[in-house]
Amino acid sequence: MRIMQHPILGNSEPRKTVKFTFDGKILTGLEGEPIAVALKENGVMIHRYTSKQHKPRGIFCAIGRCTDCVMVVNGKPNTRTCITLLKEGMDVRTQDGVIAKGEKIDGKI
Amino acid sequence: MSDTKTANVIVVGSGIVGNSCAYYCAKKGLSVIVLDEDIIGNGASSRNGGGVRAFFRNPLELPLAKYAIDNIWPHLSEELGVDIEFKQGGNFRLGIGEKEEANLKKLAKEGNEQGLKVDLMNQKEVQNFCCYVSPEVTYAAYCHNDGHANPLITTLAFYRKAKAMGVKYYTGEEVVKLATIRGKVRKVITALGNCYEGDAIIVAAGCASTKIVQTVGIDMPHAPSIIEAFVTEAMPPLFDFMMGTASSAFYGHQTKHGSFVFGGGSGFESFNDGYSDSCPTRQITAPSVMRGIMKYFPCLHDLKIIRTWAGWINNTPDGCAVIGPVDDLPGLYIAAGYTGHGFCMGPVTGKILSEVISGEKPCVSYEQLKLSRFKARQ
Amino acid sequence: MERYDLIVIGAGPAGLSAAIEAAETGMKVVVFDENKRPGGQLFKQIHKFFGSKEHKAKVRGFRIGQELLQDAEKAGVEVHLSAVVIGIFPHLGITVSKDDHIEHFKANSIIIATGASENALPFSGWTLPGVMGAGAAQTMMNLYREQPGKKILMVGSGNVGLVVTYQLLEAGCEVVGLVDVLPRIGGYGVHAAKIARTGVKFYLSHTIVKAEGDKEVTGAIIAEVDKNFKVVKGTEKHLDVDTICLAVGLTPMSNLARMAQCQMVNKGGAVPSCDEYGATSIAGIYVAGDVGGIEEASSAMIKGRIAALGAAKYCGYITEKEAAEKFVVYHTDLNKLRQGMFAPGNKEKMTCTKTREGYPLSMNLLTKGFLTEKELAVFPDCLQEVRGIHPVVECTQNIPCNPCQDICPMHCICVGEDITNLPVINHTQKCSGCGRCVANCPGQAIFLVEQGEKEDHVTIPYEFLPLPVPGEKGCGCDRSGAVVCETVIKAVKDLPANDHTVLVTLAVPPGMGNTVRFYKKEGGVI
Amino acid sequence: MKVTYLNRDIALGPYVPQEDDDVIICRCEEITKGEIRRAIHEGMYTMTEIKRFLRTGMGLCQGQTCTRLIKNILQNEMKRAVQPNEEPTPRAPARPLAMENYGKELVK
Repeated sequence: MRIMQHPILGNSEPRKTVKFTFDGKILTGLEGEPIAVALKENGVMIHRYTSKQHKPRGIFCAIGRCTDCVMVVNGKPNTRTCITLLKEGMDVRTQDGVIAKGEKIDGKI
Repeated sequence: MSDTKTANVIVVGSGIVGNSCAYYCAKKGLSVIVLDEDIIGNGASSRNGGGVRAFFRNPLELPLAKYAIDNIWPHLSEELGVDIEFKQGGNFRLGIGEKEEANLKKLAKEGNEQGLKVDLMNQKEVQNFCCYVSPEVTYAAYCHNDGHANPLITTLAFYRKAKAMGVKYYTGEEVVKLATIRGKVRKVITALGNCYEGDAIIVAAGCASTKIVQTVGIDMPHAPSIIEAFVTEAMPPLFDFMMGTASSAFYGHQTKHGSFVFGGGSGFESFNDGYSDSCPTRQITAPSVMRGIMKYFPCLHDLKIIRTWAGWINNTPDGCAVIGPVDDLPGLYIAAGYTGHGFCMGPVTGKILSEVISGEKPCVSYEQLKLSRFKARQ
Repeated sequence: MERYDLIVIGAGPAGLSAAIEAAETGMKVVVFDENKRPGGQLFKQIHKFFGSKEHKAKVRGFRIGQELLQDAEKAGVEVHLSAVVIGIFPHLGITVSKDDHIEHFKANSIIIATGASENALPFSGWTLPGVMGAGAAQTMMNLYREQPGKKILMVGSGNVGLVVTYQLLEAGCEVVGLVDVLPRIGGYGVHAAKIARTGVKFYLSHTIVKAEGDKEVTGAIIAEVDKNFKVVKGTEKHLDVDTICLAVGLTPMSNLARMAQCQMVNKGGAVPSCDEYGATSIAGIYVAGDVGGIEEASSAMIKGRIAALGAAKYCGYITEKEAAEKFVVYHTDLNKLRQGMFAPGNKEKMTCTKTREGYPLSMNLLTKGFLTEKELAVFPDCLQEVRGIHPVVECTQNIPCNPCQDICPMHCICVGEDITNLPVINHTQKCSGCGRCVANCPGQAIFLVEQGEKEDHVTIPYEFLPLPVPGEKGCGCDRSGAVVCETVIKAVKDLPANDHTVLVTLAVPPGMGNTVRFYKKEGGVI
Repeated sequence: MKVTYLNRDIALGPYVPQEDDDVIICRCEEITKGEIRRAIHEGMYTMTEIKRFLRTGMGLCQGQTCTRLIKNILQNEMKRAVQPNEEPTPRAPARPLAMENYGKELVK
């Protein structure tokens, strides 16, 4: 949930909302916030499933170090969503192993 | 100084060569001690690109490489009890332009004459074979025999198995001197003042070998150079082959893990501060190799690089390894000077030396690689 | 290749301070930082810092960050953001990745100020979404204004765990509890007291056993541990949480120093061995801030300035003598922060039982986060009967901090030369009731009390929303967060000078003035 | 870098399973505590050997999360203090970097 009023930081200033897709669904977020924050606001906790054990992962360090929150963004896998900023029309997909969830390996990159 | 430790065989160096010597000797029932100045396999064995190749091999080394690929590598995972990720996916050498085409044709002809199976492909055939190759590539040679494996795991798997069979390992134990007893090399003395004694001393210490054998008056010519490698993030499996170019701009393969390992140089490899126990990467090398890769495989451009590293290559005058006993000095065996081929040749070296030390006929002839081959020009 | 006199890696408190100091000597300085904004971790520190004036005490961390940036700009420092130093190479070569390319640089000197990263704590289920670093939670709520969760368990009671817990409460989250494997709260007592009085429960000598859930965290299981930190079977309990925050220490991020082949030593992780100026074993390479050993941001700023003196000296921009003179000044400031029971490397932290003045340390404060009135009564200026309005300073551990002394216009509070002394009330001076001490104590440990016949008045620092309004009726809470009486809001003062620490004056029944320390709305919620 | 002398004829005793062996230690490569302990018992006595044998710390985060944890496991298992210079050597790039960017050198 967004913190609209904060006792120290004051009130949230209005910011531009943008649309992006998450696994094909259209969601909205604030322009320039990390993708991970926009997803969290939309209730998305699972960013990817691991290769070996197929376990869910999400935000862990939030500063681009642990690489746990990686997703397929605009077709590029392993994109750190906690430090990649949201732009209008971004295509964000849950990563499954090293590719997007549901994607087939058809010999094309 | 502690008591002298004795064994049938003392191996200096715990890289893939040293560990394979230890393993095969132990398999013959010999007692073995392995000494390393560093931790296990921290030299070229853990820094190479994992190529297992007979194609484009110097005829001196070819019999050993072929024997290894036919008889050792395919069974190594089973033998060592660890998946060493050997994949016989072939060797794909790419060329651009007429000059390189001619070069590849010559190599293919030689390869086929040597009993390898090498196909030549024109631009269209290359595209049909692998859609990831740049259309700029006009010609390619594909050798079916070659493959690749995981050098890190293979080296440690030999160590693990040898250790389990009773081989004694001492690391952080830098050998500074060999010594003879009654005309036979028997003693190994370390920087810490420890002494080891054996019937056979195998020096398999990579670039450090020359200095070690000098202590018993053996001159082994070598010219260490630094080459770099790097690894990418993992991808779904795209291809099984070892890739390289006619111009030797880079080499590499996709690992079982999905990451790509590439190696190459910037052209300044032979110009360095001289062999030492460190080999930092240079600012200019990795980017130059990457540009080479993207020229041949443009689709890999957005693969993320995870790590780069460098390693020493122990070059000899003819670019081939020095393997076998030293003619005029009984007790001393050399397995060094691999000129970048030690990974592929390591396992077979161990087998050969274990047989020679046991007085058996070696599985493949190696005499052409003995140190005595180096003679001054007429 | 472009060459600089000094390349600073990291635009946090240490790096920026180093760059400013160096630029003032005339060096050509550039700072590279991988983040999109400068300041390092300062911009998520929304609490007021401890220390003294020279350490920017009582200023909120993010404001210190803003000040540093302005100073850097004034000093002519070049700051490159989103610029990742991907490697340090032999002979002081640095390669930076920026935008879509890399660029190579040469330096005459380098200061590595890359800070620290959060430690991990492996347990069953710790890879589930919903388990995150305390710093991650802080980043989300204080930088991006997104609640990291609704119901949160904090693991670790060091200053990070305590401060982030408080900030989670400020952000409107519920903190279900705070777990620590040690038998004592690791951070400052005043930080613990701030959250204890809101009702947060401490589970000392406890560990987290499991994060429950298949797809995300749906609960946590904690259990008691014995002296060897092994779980005592049968003590497991379930906590209803959706988020688990890990605050189990920091490790210096010394990767670049190791890449540069600096000699390393163990100091809460591998750190470069260095001299008093931060000079490493590689000539020309210096370290500053947490990368050389974990301390507070206030210390990092001074360490940055000292490393800059080293680099300026090395490059011939100042003389040995000039460096030594300034060094003495900075080192004195630094030493002031390194005193007291929480001083870095103080082995007695877990065993000491008395303050330097000889008062017994409160065991309740160390295990539950609050002092009992009995324990507090031992301290001379806390619970005695005083006529008229007066400050009650519940600061019972020797920590390096003295804004209370500087802020009081009536000179009622005295800390003295050594800033780790406990504050003492000067009874010859009369309190004016202005409340500046209450609002400016970084530990929120000062209260104004006025005892009366009909009612007592207590003025507390308050940083939660919505603010109460005069006349509002609510609950008076004691130091443990328990509701002890009804209360009416007498006054609410939100002064710009107090930077969002609001003074709330409560009317409580007579005799409760020394008991009530927090206000909750009807129903006992913040 | 000189390394400490180590006689590898070490009696660690047999590998005895522990309750928390299935807890993930290296999050990137999904290596468990049990796998690490087993590798130590098989002779991987240094952090670098463990790394090369199991891939711990070789994933996307480059060992930034698990290095300290593995150090602790190794110390506990071997009852010896692991020296700072035993930690695997950090390598460029300090953060993952796409080849097209790494290969594009800006020359001024």
